[in-house]
Amino acid sequence: MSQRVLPQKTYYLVFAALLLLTLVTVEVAFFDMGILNFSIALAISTCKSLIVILYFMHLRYSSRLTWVVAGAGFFWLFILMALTMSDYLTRAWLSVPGW
Amino acid sequence: MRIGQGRSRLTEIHAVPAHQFDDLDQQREASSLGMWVFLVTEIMFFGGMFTGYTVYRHAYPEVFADASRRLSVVLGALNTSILICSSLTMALAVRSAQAGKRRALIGFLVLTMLLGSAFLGIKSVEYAHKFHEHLVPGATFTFPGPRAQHAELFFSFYFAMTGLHALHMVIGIAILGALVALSWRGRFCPEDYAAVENTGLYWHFVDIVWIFLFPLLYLISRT
Amino acid sequence: MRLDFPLFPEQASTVAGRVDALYFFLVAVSVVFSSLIFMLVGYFAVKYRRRSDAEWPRPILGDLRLELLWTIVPLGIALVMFVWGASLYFTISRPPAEALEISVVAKQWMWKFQHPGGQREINALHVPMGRPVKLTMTSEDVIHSFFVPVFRVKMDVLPGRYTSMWFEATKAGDYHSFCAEYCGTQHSGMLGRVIVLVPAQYERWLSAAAVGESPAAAGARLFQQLGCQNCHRADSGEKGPALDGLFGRPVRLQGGATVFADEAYLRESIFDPNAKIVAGYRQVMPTFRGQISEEGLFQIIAHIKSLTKEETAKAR
Amino acid sequence: MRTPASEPREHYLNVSYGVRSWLFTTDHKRIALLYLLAITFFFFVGGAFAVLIRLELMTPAGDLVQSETYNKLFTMHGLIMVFFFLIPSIPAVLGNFLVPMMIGARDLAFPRLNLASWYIFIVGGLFTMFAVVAGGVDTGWTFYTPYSSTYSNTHVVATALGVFITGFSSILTGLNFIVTIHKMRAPGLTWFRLPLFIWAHYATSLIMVLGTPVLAITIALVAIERVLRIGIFDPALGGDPILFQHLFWFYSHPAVYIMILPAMGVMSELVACFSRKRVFGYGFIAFSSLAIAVLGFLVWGHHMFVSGQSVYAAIVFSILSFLVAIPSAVKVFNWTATLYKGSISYQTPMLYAFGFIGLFTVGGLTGLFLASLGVDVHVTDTYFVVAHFHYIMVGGVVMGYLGGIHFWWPKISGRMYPEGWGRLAALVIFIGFNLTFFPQFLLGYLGMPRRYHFYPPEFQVLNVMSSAGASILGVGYLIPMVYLIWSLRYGAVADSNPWEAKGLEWQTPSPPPTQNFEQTPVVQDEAYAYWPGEVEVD
Repeated sequence: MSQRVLPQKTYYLVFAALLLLTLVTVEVAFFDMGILNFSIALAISTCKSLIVILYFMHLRYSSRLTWVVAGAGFFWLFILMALTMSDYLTRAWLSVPGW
Repeated sequence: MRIGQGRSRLTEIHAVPAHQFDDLDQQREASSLGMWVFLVTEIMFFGGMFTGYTVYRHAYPEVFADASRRLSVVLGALNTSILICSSLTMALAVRSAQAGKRRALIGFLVLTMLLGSAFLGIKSVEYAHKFHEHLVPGATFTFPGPRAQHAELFFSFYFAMTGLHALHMVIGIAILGALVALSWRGRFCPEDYAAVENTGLYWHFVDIVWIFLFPLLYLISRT
Repeated sequence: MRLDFPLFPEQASTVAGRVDALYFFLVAVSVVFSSLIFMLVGYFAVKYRRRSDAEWPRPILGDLRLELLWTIVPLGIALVMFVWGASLYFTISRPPAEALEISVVAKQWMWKFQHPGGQREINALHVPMGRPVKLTMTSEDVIHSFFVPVFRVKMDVLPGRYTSMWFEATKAGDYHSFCAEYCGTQHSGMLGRVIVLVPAQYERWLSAAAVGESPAAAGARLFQQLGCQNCHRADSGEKGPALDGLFGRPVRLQGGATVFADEAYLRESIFDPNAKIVAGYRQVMPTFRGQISEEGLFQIIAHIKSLTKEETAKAR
Repeated sequence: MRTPASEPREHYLNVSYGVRSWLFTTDHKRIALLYLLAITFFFFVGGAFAVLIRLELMTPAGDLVQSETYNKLFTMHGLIMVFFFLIPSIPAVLGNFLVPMMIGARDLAFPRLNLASWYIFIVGGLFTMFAVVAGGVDTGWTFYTPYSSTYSNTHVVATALGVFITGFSSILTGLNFIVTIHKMRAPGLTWFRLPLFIWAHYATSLIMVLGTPVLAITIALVAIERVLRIGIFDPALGGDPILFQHLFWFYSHPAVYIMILPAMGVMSELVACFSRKRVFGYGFIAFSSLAIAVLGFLVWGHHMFVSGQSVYAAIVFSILSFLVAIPSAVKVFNWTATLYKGSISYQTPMLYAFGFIGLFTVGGLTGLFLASLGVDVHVTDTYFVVAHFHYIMVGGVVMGYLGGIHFWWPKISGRMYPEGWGRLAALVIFIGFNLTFFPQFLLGYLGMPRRYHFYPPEFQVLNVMSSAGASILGVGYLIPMVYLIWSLRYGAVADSNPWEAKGLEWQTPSPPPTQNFEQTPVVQDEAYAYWPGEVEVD
């Protein structure tokens, strides 16, 4: 737990950034950019959650152990998704001649 | 002055660690670590559904985009903003607890509860719309076009994911209510406010889940 | 109780010997390692048994060289096993091009087979010796798994999807086939026979079991009945792509992607026509899900395949 | 410092009496005993199902029970043994009792949460037992869709709820251990002075925390799909049954390591104590536990080599599966090397340790057959798999559990068990086990599929051998049950350290006081300081 009291200004800045990013992500969705739409939406969500974790949840001021714990959560989620998708993304390969 | 004295007396009383801990620092670190580990389990809990969503969105991209357009982007964005506001008030509540400002703490906690309830209110309006439009998976589900089944999958995930998220909100609001009662009785002080801090972590986590749910469900394609 | 029981299954396919070879390699490695461990534990346990209660041996911290040795040696052996197993798996997963194609529909609790000549069988499968056989399989309900121990091959049979397996029998005989994926009450009753016949006997069996209509012919009839030819003709223009020469070729899709026209693609295009639109065409085809049985679908696909064969023959 | 037996000394067992003092206790030692009672009950329920299964398989025809019943028997045997015995066995009983004591703490970090875990476990157990009593469930413990979600006519939802709820008990136990091991260690107890039992429990807790939630949500989705008739995993409704298998095995393969890692932790303690040797290659054993915990999450696809999964994904999963075998091999080699130039005594716990090393070696090596793609195609879903995982789970986990129970019984109960009976039981179990499960390897390679109610007659002899072994094994398990209960009253009184073992738990009286230690111990030495000169523990 962080004992450090952050200035109120930090919280308001984070808040403003979050609202702004929400606006951007909604706006972007109305333009057709193919696969980019998905990537941008995901990137914005990642940014938003990062600043929530770092400032609202005080991870930035927490011990290294807390960093490791938080990182492990996302890493294991990545394992679950990546290995599952490794099946779905390569299923059609075998029937392709030459593979 | 009287309140201040009361608080300092209370501080002395409850600034005693539980029997298994040597001191307050150890207790504080343990409870914070415990909360973070709990949040990791929550990531994996939602993670199973995010994985399922990813698999089917990859399999049926056009249908998912079509189905997604049936959700109200206005209500979704409004709810996102409300949840962000509630995260701000929650963060400020924790800050007030850190600083020992009891009245501000209670105020921010109540505000957080109100914002959380507003979110759930809007969510239930959305659910009602879906119900009227026969977009609730099950026997009554109807979706135009030949690929209704895959649209039903989208709505299955929509309801499962937002439903689980809403359940977390309900639990969060209940915990906030308990915190309000406890802080009313002066239970928290700058040396011991772990419950507030941990509830804050939980609330922000629920916010983060929504930060991902919103674009994945509402914003697949709006063109 | 039969006392002349076997301890090892017969080998009756081309891959059986290769699977057994890897199996014996694994057994050998296992025997070597487990005897090493058992002998060391036994030897130490006797040699260093406690002789007096006051005995406190000198500590040994460990030995980096030993640790490296028993990390790297097993790793090396494991990699050999991996490469060997993976290459075998590729062989088992990729049917030869000229295989005899038999369609399999599983349901609780029976196996239905149809041969290219139209012969149908239930819970028994007659195959020729010395010729690769490819099974294209699907299920009408839950997951099953087709397993022929003497061939050393097995593949799950899934509802809503095609899976395939192949074998080339090397020994005539009457063998068991099992359902290997638990599928409900009569799971153990989904026992079947695989009868391997020498080619001459097989020909005799084929003519004895003949029904007159091949799956391709039945498929052509279904094709007519369902009105497929209204759009899918060589001269149908914009309505639908022609199907002659489609099977086994790459297809360009809307959006630039390319798919390979195999059974799975045809199945999807019939049951979920809007999933993949061929470049230059519109979403007009309705779904035929619910209107065609799994067996009927196999027949239509056989018909579409036969169009390709005619095409190839004409080109020659 | 010995307390004469005649002088009543206050300890955790006699500090208070009455049912309430147990049901509302927050003492980790008492909660461990609550778990011991609960899992012993489940062990014998699951065992009874196993007895019926083996009886049925004596003859090729399905003559003892009907197919419906047989399918319920193996399903409930698997469910109860996996979720209600094997997963909680060592962590929730021995781990609960010993983790705080081994690190010199007064209790776990969250004692009330610990009690809550037990109640959650019991509630989950009640749901499952309700399903059993109400008519059972026949999906197989793996709940494969669409059979479980659409076709089965049995009590799938109640069972799924039971498993879902029990999962949270596991999660909370893991969370409690992780925080305790991080934050509650006695002064001087650095990470590399921790007993390997603690490292193993830390690794197991990681898996519990990271894997169990995925199982919970997956099982919940199956239940929802079944109740609401939606098609998340049912291809008839647009879903994909393979996705269920991915999500299920993401947890259920690592769950094997939840079970085996604590048994490996017990092994390290036993081998060190009964050969009076520092564990050979401490660091390698410690890190191999973590390596197993991490790599264990990357191999689940080897359950699906013939499922219709992509061939390329199968190849990735195959090589990763071979990699996870390495740290297990490293452990076995290090235990063997620990015996070298030791002073080895053959007391009961050590006999179990010998048994574990032997059976785990066989179980581990036969795992390589299943990781090898080409051979797995033939042996998957046959009795080969059944034999393999029983060598790991019964030959490994149950041997480790019984060895640990015997080793710490004096500490837990304050009494010694009868040594002669102990050795006899260990021998009977070892013989019965091998006779039961070794023939199943042969049956599997012959091609007998698992979960078969009746089978072709040429498989009968091997099945009869297996059933005969099972009857010996069953007797073997009853013997400790009897003499351990007997010893509570008639056993010799144990002193604080009957095995002359190292480790903080042996420095406090048997049974320990509620606070575990009179004073918080200060650690100045490594975990296995078995060497001359410092024999005496004050």
